[in-house]
Formats: sequence, C-alpha cells, structure tokens
Amino acid sequence: MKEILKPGAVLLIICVIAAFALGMVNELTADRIADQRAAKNEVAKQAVLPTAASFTDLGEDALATVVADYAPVTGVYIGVDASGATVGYVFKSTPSGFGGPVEVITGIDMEGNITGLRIGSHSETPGLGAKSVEPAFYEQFAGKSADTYVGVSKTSAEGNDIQAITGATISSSAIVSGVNASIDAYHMLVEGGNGN
Amino acid sequence: MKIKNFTNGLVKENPTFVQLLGMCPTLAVTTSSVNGIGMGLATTAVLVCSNMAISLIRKVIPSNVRIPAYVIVIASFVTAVGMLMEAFSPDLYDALGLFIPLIVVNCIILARAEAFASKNNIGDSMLDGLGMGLGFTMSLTILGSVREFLGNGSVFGISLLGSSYQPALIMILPPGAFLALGVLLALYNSRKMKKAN
Amino acid sequence: MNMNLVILASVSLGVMGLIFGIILAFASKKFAVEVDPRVSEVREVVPGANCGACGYPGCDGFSNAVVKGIAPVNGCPVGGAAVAAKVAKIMGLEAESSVKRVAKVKCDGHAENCSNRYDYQGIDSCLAANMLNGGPKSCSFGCMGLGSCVAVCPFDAIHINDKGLAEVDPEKCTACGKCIETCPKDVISLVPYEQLTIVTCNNKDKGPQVKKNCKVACIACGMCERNCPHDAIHVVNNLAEIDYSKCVNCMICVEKCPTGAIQGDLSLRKMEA
Amino acid sequence: MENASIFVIMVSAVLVNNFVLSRFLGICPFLGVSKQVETAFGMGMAVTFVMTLSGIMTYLVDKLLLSNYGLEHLQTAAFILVIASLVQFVEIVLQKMSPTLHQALGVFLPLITTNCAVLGLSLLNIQYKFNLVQTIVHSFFAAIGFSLAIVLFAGIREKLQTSDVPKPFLGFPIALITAGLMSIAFLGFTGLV
Repeated sequence: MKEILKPGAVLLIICVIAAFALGMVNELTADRIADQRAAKNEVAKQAVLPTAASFTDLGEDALATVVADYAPVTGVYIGVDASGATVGYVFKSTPSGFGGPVEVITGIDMEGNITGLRIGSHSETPGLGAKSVEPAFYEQFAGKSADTYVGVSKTSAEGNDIQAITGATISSSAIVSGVNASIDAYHMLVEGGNGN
Repeated sequence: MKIKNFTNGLVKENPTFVQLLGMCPTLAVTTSSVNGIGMGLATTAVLVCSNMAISLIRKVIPSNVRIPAYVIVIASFVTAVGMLMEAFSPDLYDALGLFIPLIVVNCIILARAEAFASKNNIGDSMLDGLGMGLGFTMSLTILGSVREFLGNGSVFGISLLGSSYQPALIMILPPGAFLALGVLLALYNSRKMKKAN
Repeated sequence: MNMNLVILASVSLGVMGLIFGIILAFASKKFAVEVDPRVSEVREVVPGANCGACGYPGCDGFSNAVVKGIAPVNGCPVGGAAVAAKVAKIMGLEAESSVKRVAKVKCDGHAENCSNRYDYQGIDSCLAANMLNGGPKSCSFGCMGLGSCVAVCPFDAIHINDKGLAEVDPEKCTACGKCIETCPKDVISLVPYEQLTIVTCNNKDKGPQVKKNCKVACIACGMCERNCPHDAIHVVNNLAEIDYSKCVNCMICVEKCPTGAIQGDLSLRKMEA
Repeated sequence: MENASIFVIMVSAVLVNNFVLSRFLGICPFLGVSKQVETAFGMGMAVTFVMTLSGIMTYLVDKLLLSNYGLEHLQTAAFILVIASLVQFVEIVLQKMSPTLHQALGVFLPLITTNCAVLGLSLLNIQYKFNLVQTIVHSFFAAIGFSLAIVLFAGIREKLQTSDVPKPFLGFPIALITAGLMSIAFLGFTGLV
C-alpha cells in the first residue's frame, strides 16, 4: 500500500511547490503585465487616432451589439479631443490568423478615413506573419477610406487594397478581415446615431 | 565536473545535427538568424535551470512517476521565466516572448533530463545543459542564417545580395526548413566521412 | 497580493498531481511485467548511449540479451572492461571475472603420439570430419587440428601449430568462448592466465583402452591425485582434473604422471619454501 | 474558428493545417519512428489515443478548473501534467499488452509527452474556444492527420532503403528532404477551408 501512495505523495509535493511558485510569480507580475499591456494599448490607440486626446469606452449595450454582430471586433473606444468633441473611433478586433488570434487596432476618424492601424499581441510565425508589426505593413492602412472594404492583393496594390506580406497571405487577409469588420461597426455606430 | 560533458553537447552529440531532437522549434523558428539566436538562448537558459533542478531532486522521485515529475518542473520553469520576462523586461519579451511557449514542448529538455540529469550530479548536469544549449543555439543560428540568406538575401538583417536578388521564398516557408536542414545534415555527414577515412 | 488565489492554485494542481501519482503507481503495479531485476541492474551499469554497437537494439536490448545469456558479458565495446566487469558481477560470474582467463587446448595427441585410423580427405573443418565416425584420429576425444576454432575466433588468438594441433596465444585470447562453443570434441577450456600446470588430455575412457590409442593420454591411474600435497588434482570419470583455485604449480604431478599427460614447464615450478 | 462545423474542423485538422506538415508540431517522433510502416502505424495509434484523450481531458480541466477560478497561468503546467501522466499510463499498459510495439517505439514513447503536437493541440483547443464536441473531433482528426503523415512518410522511407542515395545523404538527410517535399505537397491544401 505504501509504495502506491509514495509516488502520489511525491507528485503532490512537487505540484504544490510548482503551483505555489507559479502563483507567487503570477501575483508578482499580474498587475505589472496588465499595466504594460494597457500602456501598450494606450500607445496603440493614440497612434491610430492621433487627433484624439483621450479615449472613453463605448456604452455597455452598444458594445454588446457591436461584438454580437461584427464578430472579430471585441472592443470599441471613442476618441475625443481636448474640447470633448468626438473625433473618431478606435476598434479592437481579434481575427484568427495563421498561428492564432491577432489583435488588430484600427482607428477611423469622423470623415470616414482610416487614420492608422497597429498590431497588438499575436502568435504568428516569426519572420512571416510576425512581419505585420513592422511599419512597412501597417502604414499602408493609414489614409484608406472606410466607405468601401479594404482589399488584399499579393502583387502591387492600388486603390483601397494593401500589399500582403510575402508568404503570409493568411495573416494579412486575417488582419484585413478585422479592419473590414471594424469598418462595418463604424458605419453602424455613425449612421446608427447611437454612437454616444 | 568533467569538461567533456560540456564539449560533448557542442559537436559530438549536437542536439540538432546528431540527435535530431528539438525539431519543432528548430524548423518553425529559424526563419532568420536573429530568431535562431533568440530561440537558442532562451532554450539554453531553461535547459540549464531544469537540468540542475532535476538532478537535485532525482533521488527523491520514484521511477514510475519520473516523467510527470520532470515535466512539471520544466513547465513551471518555463512559465515562470515567461511571466518574469514579460513583467520586468518588456523589450526582451517582445523579442523572445514568442519563443517561450515553444520551449515547453522542446524535446531536448526532457530528453536531456531523462538521459543525463536524472543520472548525474548537479555540476555535470549544469555543464551538459550549457553544452547542449549552446550546441542547439549554434545549429539554430547556422540554419537561421542559411534560410534567411536564401529566403530574403540577408543575414542578421543586413542585406547582402542587394535588391536585385529575387529571394527563394520557399526557404522562409515551412518546407524550406526541412530542405535546408536536410542539406546541412548531408554536409555535416560528408565532412565527418572525409575526416574518418 | 491576494494569497487565496495562490493557495487555490497550489491545492488544485497538488490534488491533480496526487490523483495522477496514485493512478500511475496503481497501474504500474497492476500491469507490472515481471522483468528480471538483473535486467534493470545491467541497464543501470551500461552507458545508456543506445548506440547499438553491441548489435542489440539499444541498451535495453543488450541488457535483456545478457540476462538471457545470449550476449557475452563483455559485449559492450563502448563500456569496455569496466562495464564488462560490472555486468559480470551482476550476472553472478564474480569468481571468474576477477581472475583473467584464457582458453587452453587439452590435448597433445599429435601424429607421433596418436595415430590416425583413416586418411581424411574432405572439407578442412573439424565439424565436417567429426561426422565421419568421430574423425580420423584413433582417440575420439582429441583435437583433430582442422581449424574450426581458428575460423571462428574473432581475435585471431588460436592457430594450428606445426604439430598439427590447435594452440592458443594467451596474449590475444579474450576468453570470449567462441572456440569452446564450436569445437566438436570440446577439447578447449578456459584456464586462469597464470596457470602453468595443465592436464593436456581430454580422454574419458578406461586406462588400458586409452593406452592403445595415444601414448600421452591420461590413463586414470591416480598417481597425481595421491601425490598432490595440496589436494588440487582429482581423477573424475577417468580423467585427471586440476582445481585451479588450489593448484600452486608445484608440478609434483607433472613428475609423477607415468604417461606425461600433465604438462608444465618444470623450470617455472614454484616449490614452497 | 469557434463556430466551424464538424466537417470543416475535420478537413482542416487532417489536411489543411496538418499538425506535422503545416504546423510543424511533433517532428521528433515523426522523424524518429518512421523507419518501418508498422512501427509508424503503431506510433500513430499510440499518438491518436494519447492526443484524443488528452485533448478531452485538458479541455475538461480547463473548463472546470482553470477558467472559472482564474488560474489561466497554470494552463501550461496543468496540461503538461495531464499529458505526461496519460503517456506514462499508455507506456505501462503498452509494455504489458504488446511488448513488441513497446520495444519498437522504445525511447520515443516518453518523447510523446513533450511532443509539441499533443500540447500544441491542447492549447489550440482552448485558443479556438471549441466546445466539447468540437474539441473531441479536432483532437481525434489532428491525430489522424499525424498518423497519416507518419505512415506515408514511413512508406517512402522504406522505399528509400533500397534506392541508391548518395553516401552523405543516407539516413536522416534524405528523410528530411522527403519530408520537405511532402510538406510542399501539403501546402497545396492551404486555403481549402
């Protein structure tokens, strides 16, 4: 009987120590990581909607309808300038790319133009999908109009299309699907009138 | 504390070229030499710590639960390193963060724990971990630079072949990894054969 | 620092660990395969490189083979003498493994001493000749000198000498036992390296009959047994046998043996003080 | 991905994102155990058993224990514990049931534990927010994809033994290049789903 319990006991001790260590490390780092992520988010929001001074979250119910109807979009923030007038929206969407969900942050101003785009956390393959975080890729979105969908083309891109990352068409089209969903949500919010 | 344990991991029993272990991260990550080094160093850090930890507790663990026990130690090391890095050095995390979860499933670590650390004292295990880790880093960097050189004409990010070179994209894509490693292994074998006779 | 999350984490993972530990322990008992304990012992001692140089699928394969007796104790070239000694100890061959042993041909029946019954014209191998009514020699226990042992020796340690008999070179012989296995007459046996006094006969027939076939055969007269001060030699089913642990090479038996069936270089004899 | 139908998950797991040839998970046993077809098949079955069961168990552990108590940071450690114990259990049972297969798989059985495919599968199941049925289907067909790849590969490698391969390419190099060509073939499936 004893030699049945012994392995169990040893595993118990090791697991408890491991979990305790992980728990402590998690305690130590959880809030710092949250701050880091929030800070990065803030920076990203500011970057995609430069004209806005600060951001407020969209109303609870409005957010619920947006998340329900425009699938990969998971968060909407209203950008207001110093005087409090709305200058645009920032949409956070998480389409699933090649390696998993990709956090796409899109800024659209009131005139209906995409003011900027940033990629948050992602797990795309390094060297391929991961290239989406480089300016060469996300700068392309700035200035595109939000009246029509943004397209992806493998070769030379003109009009409302962007050039896909070579060899990472899945990641590129996933990001664009996030942007287009944000465009739909934008239209719903602006024309729908309940954008407060 | 024999030095042989250290050098053994570098060439004679190089984890990638000789033992063909740790293939998953090797093939997935080495799209550029910088990634190769990043992955190698992250793995070395974890390999050394886990080898030492396992050789510390090897006498306590009954043999029929040794694999779950070792694996728990390795997994908690990796998660802890990942969390600490993300909290305290964000820029390093941005560069290496992606590789951390890959290390948990790296066959080298359990293979070394099972084959070496569970039988030797802490000093040798540490040396073996270091040797294997650096051997792994070396082979990853070589593979990374070859793939990056063929894939987009640059090594360590410095473009060597200029814009005229039409990059062989296949080398960056997954199949390229298999081909590149296959050819490198063949070169490794032919050099060994020439040295032998 | 809300501690209860940490405690919850440790408890939950701990309990999972406990459950799995017990399941595994229970399973390993219930599904226990009766593995000969010596196999795991040998497996511990062997370097564990799974290189396959011993010709077996990795060290587990080799350990099983050694315990089953198929593989030789020194079968692991990588481990060399150190591992061979340890494996031999585990396999219960302690006595021999400490003393270095070599093979020895127990026969001096060359052409003058032992005549041939017929002239053998055939395949140059003792195994083949042995099928022809026990081989050409009149003594059916002696060495025929046709070299089956030479063919099989992996270390080139045994040759047919000018007298037409097999002879072992003690320096090259590694006591691997291959010649002993192949010799149809079983005329070769392992003898301690330092042993100087050897019974050079393998004939187990009664005295008078043996005398007809070979001049230097052991006729089981018992002279050696009676004169040996150390009780190191006995006649067992008509053949003198030396107990190597007791024999001090005083070579009294060599002098006393009427037919010269026990040979030893008298100049090297060790008379006690 | 979370509302994909069963058929879509099946096709994507076996062909489109084949675990070995497109996702690069589980390469060590894939290269190590593919010398003969029957050992490869044995390995495939063992991995299928482990992956399906571990997919379900890790899903349950995550849903019941980790997610609703906010213990996400334990995810990797808990999953690995489940998988390791499962593999150890399979090893013990296999040693008893069919020693020949156990002998053939040999050192690669414990390597299934750290096998990237098994843990990768568990993490993917959570990432795609699958429900239980989808998890089961995904786990099973991912393993079928693995077995398909390893058996095909073993078949080719057996043919390779008899073909005259340049000396330095013998053994693993030629195997790697074959795997590269197979993975190019599987590239053809991308975008199918």
